[in-house]
Amino acid sequence: MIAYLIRRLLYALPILLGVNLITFALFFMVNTPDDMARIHLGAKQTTAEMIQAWKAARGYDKPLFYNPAADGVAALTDTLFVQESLKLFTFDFGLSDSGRDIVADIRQRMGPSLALAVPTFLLGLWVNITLALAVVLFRYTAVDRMALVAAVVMMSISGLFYIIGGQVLFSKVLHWVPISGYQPGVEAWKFLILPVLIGVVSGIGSGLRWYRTLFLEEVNKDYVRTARAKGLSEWRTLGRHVLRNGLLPILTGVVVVIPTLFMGSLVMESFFGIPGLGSYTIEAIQGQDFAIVKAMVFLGAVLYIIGLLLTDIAYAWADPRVRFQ
Amino acid sequence: MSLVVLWTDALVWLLVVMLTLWSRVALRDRLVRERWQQVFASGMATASALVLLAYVSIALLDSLHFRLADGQVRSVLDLLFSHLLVQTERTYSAPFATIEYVKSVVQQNGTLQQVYQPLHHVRPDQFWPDVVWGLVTGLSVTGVLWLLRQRFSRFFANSIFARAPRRTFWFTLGLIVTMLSLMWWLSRDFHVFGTDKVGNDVLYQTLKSIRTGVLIGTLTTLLMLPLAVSLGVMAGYFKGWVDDLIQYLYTTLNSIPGVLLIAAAVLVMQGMLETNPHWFGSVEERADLRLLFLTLILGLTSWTGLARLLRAEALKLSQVEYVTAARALGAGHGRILLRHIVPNVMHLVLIAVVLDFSALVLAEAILSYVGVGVDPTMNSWGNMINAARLEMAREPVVWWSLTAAFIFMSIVVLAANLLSDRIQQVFNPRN
Amino acid sequence: MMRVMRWMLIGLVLWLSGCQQPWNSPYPAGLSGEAVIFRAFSAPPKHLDPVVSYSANEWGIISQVYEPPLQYAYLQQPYALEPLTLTAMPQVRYLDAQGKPTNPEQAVYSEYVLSLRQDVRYQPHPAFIADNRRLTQAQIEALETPYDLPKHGSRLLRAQDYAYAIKRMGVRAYQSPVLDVLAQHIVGLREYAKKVSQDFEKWKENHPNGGFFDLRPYTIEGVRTLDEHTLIIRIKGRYPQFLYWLSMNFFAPIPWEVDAFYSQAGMKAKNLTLDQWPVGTGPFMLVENNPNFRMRLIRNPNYHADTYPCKASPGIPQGLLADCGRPLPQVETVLYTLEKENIPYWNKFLQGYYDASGVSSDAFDQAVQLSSTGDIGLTPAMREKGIRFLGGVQPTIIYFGFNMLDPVIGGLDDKGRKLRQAISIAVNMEEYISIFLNGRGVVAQGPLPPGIFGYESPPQGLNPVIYRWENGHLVRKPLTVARQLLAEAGYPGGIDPNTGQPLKLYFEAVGSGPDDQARLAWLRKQFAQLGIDLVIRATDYNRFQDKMRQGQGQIFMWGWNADYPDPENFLFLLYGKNGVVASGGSGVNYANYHNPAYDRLFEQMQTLPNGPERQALIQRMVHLVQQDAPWIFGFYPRSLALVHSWYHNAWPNMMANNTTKYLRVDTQLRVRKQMEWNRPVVWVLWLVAALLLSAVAGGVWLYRRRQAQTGRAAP
Amino acid sequence: MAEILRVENLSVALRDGTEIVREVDFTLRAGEVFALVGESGSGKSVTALALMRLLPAALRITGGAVHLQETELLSLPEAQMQRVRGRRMAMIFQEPMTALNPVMRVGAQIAEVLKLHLGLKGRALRQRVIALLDEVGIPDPHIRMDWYPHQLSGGQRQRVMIAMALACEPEVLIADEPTTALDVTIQAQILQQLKRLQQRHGMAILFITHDMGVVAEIADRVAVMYQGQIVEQADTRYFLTAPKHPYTQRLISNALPQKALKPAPKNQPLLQAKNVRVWFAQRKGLLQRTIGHTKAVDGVDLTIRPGETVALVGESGSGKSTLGMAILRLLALTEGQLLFDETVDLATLSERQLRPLAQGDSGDFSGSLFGAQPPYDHW
Repeated sequence: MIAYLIRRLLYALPILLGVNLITFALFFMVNTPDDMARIHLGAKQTTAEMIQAWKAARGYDKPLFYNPAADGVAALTDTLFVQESLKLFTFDFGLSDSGRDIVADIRQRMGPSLALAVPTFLLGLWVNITLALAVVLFRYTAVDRMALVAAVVMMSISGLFYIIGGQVLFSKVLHWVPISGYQPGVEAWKFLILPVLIGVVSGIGSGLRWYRTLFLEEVNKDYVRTARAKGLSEWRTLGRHVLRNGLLPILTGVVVVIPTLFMGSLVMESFFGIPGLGSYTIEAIQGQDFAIVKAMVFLGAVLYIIGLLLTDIAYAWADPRVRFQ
Repeated sequence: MSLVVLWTDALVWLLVVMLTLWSRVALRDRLVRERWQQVFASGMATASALVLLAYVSIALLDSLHFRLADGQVRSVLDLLFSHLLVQTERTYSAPFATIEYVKSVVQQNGTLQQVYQPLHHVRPDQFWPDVVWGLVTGLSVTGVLWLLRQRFSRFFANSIFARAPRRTFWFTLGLIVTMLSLMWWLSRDFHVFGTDKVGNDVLYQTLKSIRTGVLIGTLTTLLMLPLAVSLGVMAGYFKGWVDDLIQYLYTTLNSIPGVLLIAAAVLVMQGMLETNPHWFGSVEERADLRLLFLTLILGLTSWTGLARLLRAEALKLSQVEYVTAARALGAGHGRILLRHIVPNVMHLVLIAVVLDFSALVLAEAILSYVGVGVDPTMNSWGNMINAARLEMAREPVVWWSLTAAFIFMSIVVLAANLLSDRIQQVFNPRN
Repeated sequence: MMRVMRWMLIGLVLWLSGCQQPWNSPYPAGLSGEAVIFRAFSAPPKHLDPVVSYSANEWGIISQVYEPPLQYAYLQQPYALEPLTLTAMPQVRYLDAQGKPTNPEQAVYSEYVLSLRQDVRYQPHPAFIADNRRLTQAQIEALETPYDLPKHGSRLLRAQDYAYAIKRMGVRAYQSPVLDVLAQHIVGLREYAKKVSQDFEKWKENHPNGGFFDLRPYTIEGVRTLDEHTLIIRIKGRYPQFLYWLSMNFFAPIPWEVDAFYSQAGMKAKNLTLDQWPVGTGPFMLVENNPNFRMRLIRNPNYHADTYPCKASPGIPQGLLADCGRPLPQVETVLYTLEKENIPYWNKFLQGYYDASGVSSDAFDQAVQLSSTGDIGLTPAMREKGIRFLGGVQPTIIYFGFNMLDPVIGGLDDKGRKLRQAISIAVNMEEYISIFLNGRGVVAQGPLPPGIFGYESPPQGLNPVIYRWENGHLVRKPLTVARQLLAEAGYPGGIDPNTGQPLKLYFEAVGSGPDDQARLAWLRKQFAQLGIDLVIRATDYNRFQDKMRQGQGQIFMWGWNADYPDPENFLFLLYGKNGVVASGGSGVNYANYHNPAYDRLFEQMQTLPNGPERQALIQRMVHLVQQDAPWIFGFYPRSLALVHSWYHNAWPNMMANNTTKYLRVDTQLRVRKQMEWNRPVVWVLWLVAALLLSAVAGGVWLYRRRQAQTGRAAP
Repeated sequence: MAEILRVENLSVALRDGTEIVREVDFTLRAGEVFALVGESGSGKSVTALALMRLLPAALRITGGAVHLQETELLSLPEAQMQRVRGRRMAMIFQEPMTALNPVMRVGAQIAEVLKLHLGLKGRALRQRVIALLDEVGIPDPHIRMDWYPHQLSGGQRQRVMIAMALACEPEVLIADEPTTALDVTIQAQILQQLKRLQQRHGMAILFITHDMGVVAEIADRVAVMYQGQIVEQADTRYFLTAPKHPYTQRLISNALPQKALKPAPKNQPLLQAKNVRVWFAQRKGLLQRTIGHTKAVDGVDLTIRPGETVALVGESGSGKSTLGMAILRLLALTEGQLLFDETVDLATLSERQLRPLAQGDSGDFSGSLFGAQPPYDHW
């Protein structure tokens, strides 16, 4: 088991290297370091010396992949890519292009991100599973058909509609919650309630449909009939037997997401002004702060890989038939 | 007047030709044909397919461009709705309104006054005549088709609609045709969905957005499919180092947060377009190229999901008896892949295609919000929603752009979803 | 279970009845009742270090903390400077090459003598305690803000602190954006910068972990301190605009202790830097800085004697003088909240959670209405809320530039000029202002905006190429004139004789916001009136700047915001030596306009004091560019801010940044209004709850019914 | 003997009205085994499910009555019917592989019935589960009760099912082809077990099967179902010796072996497998070192002549399939020779060289040889 995990983790290294390669290639194709310098120094009165100083301060004055000025191996290692990539692997994200420490920023922003993402995730999971079980309980009846149609209709609506509509209705018209913003600590619930609600509601359509299919598949299996033959009521059959087995395939899709919750939600955070990592990333893209973008991409990749690993572990834990070979 | 072929035009027509050929070949197989007939035995599926067909037809009409004498590039759809291009107002007006939405200062009798200015291109007295004409045209076209159905009876008997519920078929067809004709007639004398900030007709924008949506949905899939199918199936079938390599590739791509990857790629693309201005001669061509690249990027980043699915399926199939049997009987890898594996995963591909279509239409809106969507000069639902965000904050609210985009977008996504549901139901080997 | 329910119910009732503040208040309870100003910032300020900071949103904050020697008088028009930390305006001495006093005409150097007030103290800060400059790693690790340290000190402002700030500017690695500009003026700054930058690089190699790089031993030839209260700055030649520089934050004092404090190893990784935590002598101090979320200024207890002005220029409402003589600042706290999107910002303003707001063009007709005389007034809905508006023309010009180096559109010959003139007539800026700005702009007649010396309003200043004066109104020349000019330029009907096709011109567009599409469509329509096909080349800001620097663009839209209210700051945008291509990318003359006659006049005008002589020169220059039309002189934007009834003393002084200290809020009124405007609609909540409950009940009923079913098929 | 279960005119139909079971009548007496016989599709299982009211959604009961002692089951509300199932009437299903919940420990699955109907808890519950497992012949029941179904063999799983069904000492046990899916040796054990348990608990068993051998061994009385109807009911003795209905006669005569054994042909061997070994490496640790081998096929000799069918018999997991795959070169041989036509050694040919041979290969290829087990899909 331990050996298996270590092997998986080692396998992550080439993936992360590949991720870095793609990020660097893409971003330096977009912007030369000169461009970045100009953005960050502002438009007025920017001189060549200032640009040079800016690049030197961030190590952007080295060539990207191949340094013809250095000899031997150094030609490949004394490059922007190798130097910056290696730093990432030690989780030393350095300073953002505007000079703030990225790790400190991430630490500051992960709180709000998690405060939004975790309740949305858990509540969404709970709501979707409950609804799906309820629908399966009334399967092949009018309730089921109506729920299915409703789910498809809800799926067909762009998430942006939910957000815009929710803000107008609950904040502007009904005055229930603040339109946007955030407060650290306990007061945060006031700001989170609407985005969480919208996050959950916009996810119901696809969630309900997907879980319903999974549960329906389980409901027709032999062991469910056994459970019924034992005298279990329909509700308990679903709750005790179908749910556990139906959750197995759900695990694959769900566990992999858990670590990436950390990254926050790009759109939600921006719309609701929640100072999390999602809006951090968007700001970095829009402001073309490469240092942040590469850090976030790297972090995202690491979390994704952890998610895959967790999925394996969760599977082994939840399904006694699966053991690591 | 000369034909202008934009890149995406060429591709989308190529897609149509390929689909037609493929369906003719595929439907020759009785089993396949029966499967499809079974799909459309459901009224819901038939209606959905007709709706999708209507969208695709509008997109195709909008993908046939001409250069007019005055040098403007226009599509057939533009020509059909040419009146909407001319009938622009000054600023916002509500659907079917006769006056502008906001007051403006005008000089009247020597003094400046604040009034609701009348719209230029609205004739309120024409409402009922337009409705009548719309109904008459729509119903008569449907009627003529219905009368001609005997002529097409052979076509019907063999087509995939052979077992479609006739009443649903004709009702949906009639409804679509009538709605379109009503829209056309009314749009001559009214702004059916109002006008936007600079007085352009919203109905026209919405209709033009159909092409963008459909193209993103279909072309992306077209570009993604070969990659997803070949890599996914190969990984699952060959296993070993081929599998390792392909898995490495898609795990790496997958582990980059999607929006970041797309955003970066779009920015690269913009840079490329900037440094190569000779690739395009006009605004339309530029926007078109950008759309093409966007679909390319979406295709390159979205193949991983399907590939993963296909890999798992191919892995299962390669263990299945008849594949083993084929191998035991000495069939080569290529032959097994083409004859035994690929046909047996096609239902997955199909479902993925239809579902992806709706997902991509939705994704376009989000991408436009992040600022990496289609060209801002291009009509698209994403751009409309994006603009509508500001309009929703107004008091009184300017709701029609959002509503128009919402209606048109939801209908197509809904149709695609319902159809994919049905396909899944019929093609799923478990049922 | 029941008990939990009961407690929840009791809690809910308490919460509903408690009602210290509305449900949708984004602030902690009770805060609205304190002397707090609520503001928003749309993007995190990147730099709060005055040596780098150069953008409006950053200055909005640090100007409340730092005090440069001079400030703009709050209620004076036109813009005028007054001493801030000085006892009087700086004295100027003119010197010859040997440093002897001479008359202004023969001056080789000029010297500015600054005498400091002796009652100016720094805000309390740990840096002034020597122990705090020798912290252990563990101590630093435990810090979230510098104010977490228990002991805070302060000291008097010294002339050396100003000198220290100028020395910091010289260190290349600190990236001061104005170093190269000021090095042209301050004697010895360039040489000093070279030396100190080299030393710094060397020092950095030996101190990879950071540390204090002490600038005190260095000297700049042109910057001297006579004693603790007198600073002398020597500049090359005559440069009257230098006084304006002394009001900018680049000249804010930096105590060396603070530099030493923040330079301690480990501070940077905690984001504890001068760039994040400013330390100044101003009315406020920054005690909370989370640029990702919120910033908080509180009153500086050591702030020197400063009172509300008792004089206002004519034309400024005398009601603003009600607080005359009161000590400043008048509020305890300024709370800045990050608000990235326009929509929530505007809505929160309407709900009373922000004290002031701009007016986006989309909110415009909701807020503002043009009165019968064409003046701007508020809509009844706004007036009912007691909202007032403040507005004024900004010292800014937005223009459409033509690249004069372009073979088609450029050139000083007749062909290019007439083409440009034709386009200038066709592009209807009045329409642009009315559609996209809701009238919040004034059509520009030349490069100088109102409020700047040398500006002349029509009919005197009218641009004769484009406008006529009829019956006391500006009238744009008809399109026929434009078409005539176009034909004369060699493109009859807009057809390019070389291709036989419509003339194709290129517009370099930036950005892809929701509004841009409409804007670009409008622009194409304007060109189409002449039969010209305008091709939009949209790109990002980088690529755009790149193109501009290489002189590759054809037509572009850009703007210029005054650094200081002097005509030189605008006219140099068309000075030949400032050509962006000619200067290798550092100039700001993006049109690459180069007219020797204009350049000669500019050089003469530059050093003259404001007066009739200068006025005449400027008139000639403006006339020249009106004829050459290197720009479509777009418009001068009009700023428009809305403020609530409880917000007092706000006045749009476009140059002054440190105006927060003058403001006052009526907190009781604010609390009352917030309550009144934000009553939650509660019955809908009950309705939703009832619906949910009935859905659950329906489910239970259905299940019960099924549990009661028998095995026989229903008949 | 007392009547425990009386089924009167029971009919089951599809939603569209097609009748699957038509007016079935029979009674079950205390302490007897009543066999319901018929080929697949005759409606036996549907009848059983109808008694339990566990019909799939597509089917419904259209008429008749089911009396369990004095209770009429069909008119009970569902809630009360749940108290009958597992408590008074229990059921065992055909497929022991799928009839147990794969993610629940077997002990817990048994305990569930006890908790539900008898309200047992804690130690008493555990003891009862162990006793039940012990009673059905599971060794080390205190350990096995914490096992998952997949860790048990097919026979053991069926025993668990039986234990579950017996847990509340029901009056009626319905066994729906409980032994069909099992190996012959285990079949017999299970049958004996059932018989013994029935005698001990004195319950009535409704035994559903298509296997005449099983009927002979276990049933007291037999009813034959054909196309949804009971065509004959009799005591087992009379039934086997003097069937009356033509269908029954056919059924009984088919059950006996008909064909004589074929003599072996004496040709040249077509395929000779000599000392075939197929070993799979067991890998372990970070570096995936091989630490041992699973010897799936270890030194097998086999000769097949033209026109000959060689049957390879053995328990599952004995290596039959592996050998077959190895001969077809679908698996690599660890050691050994495969002589085709006495000349070509298949073991040394490349895949391309193999192909022409494969085209003409007369090798036996039986579908059931290959149990597909997709490996667990990781990334």
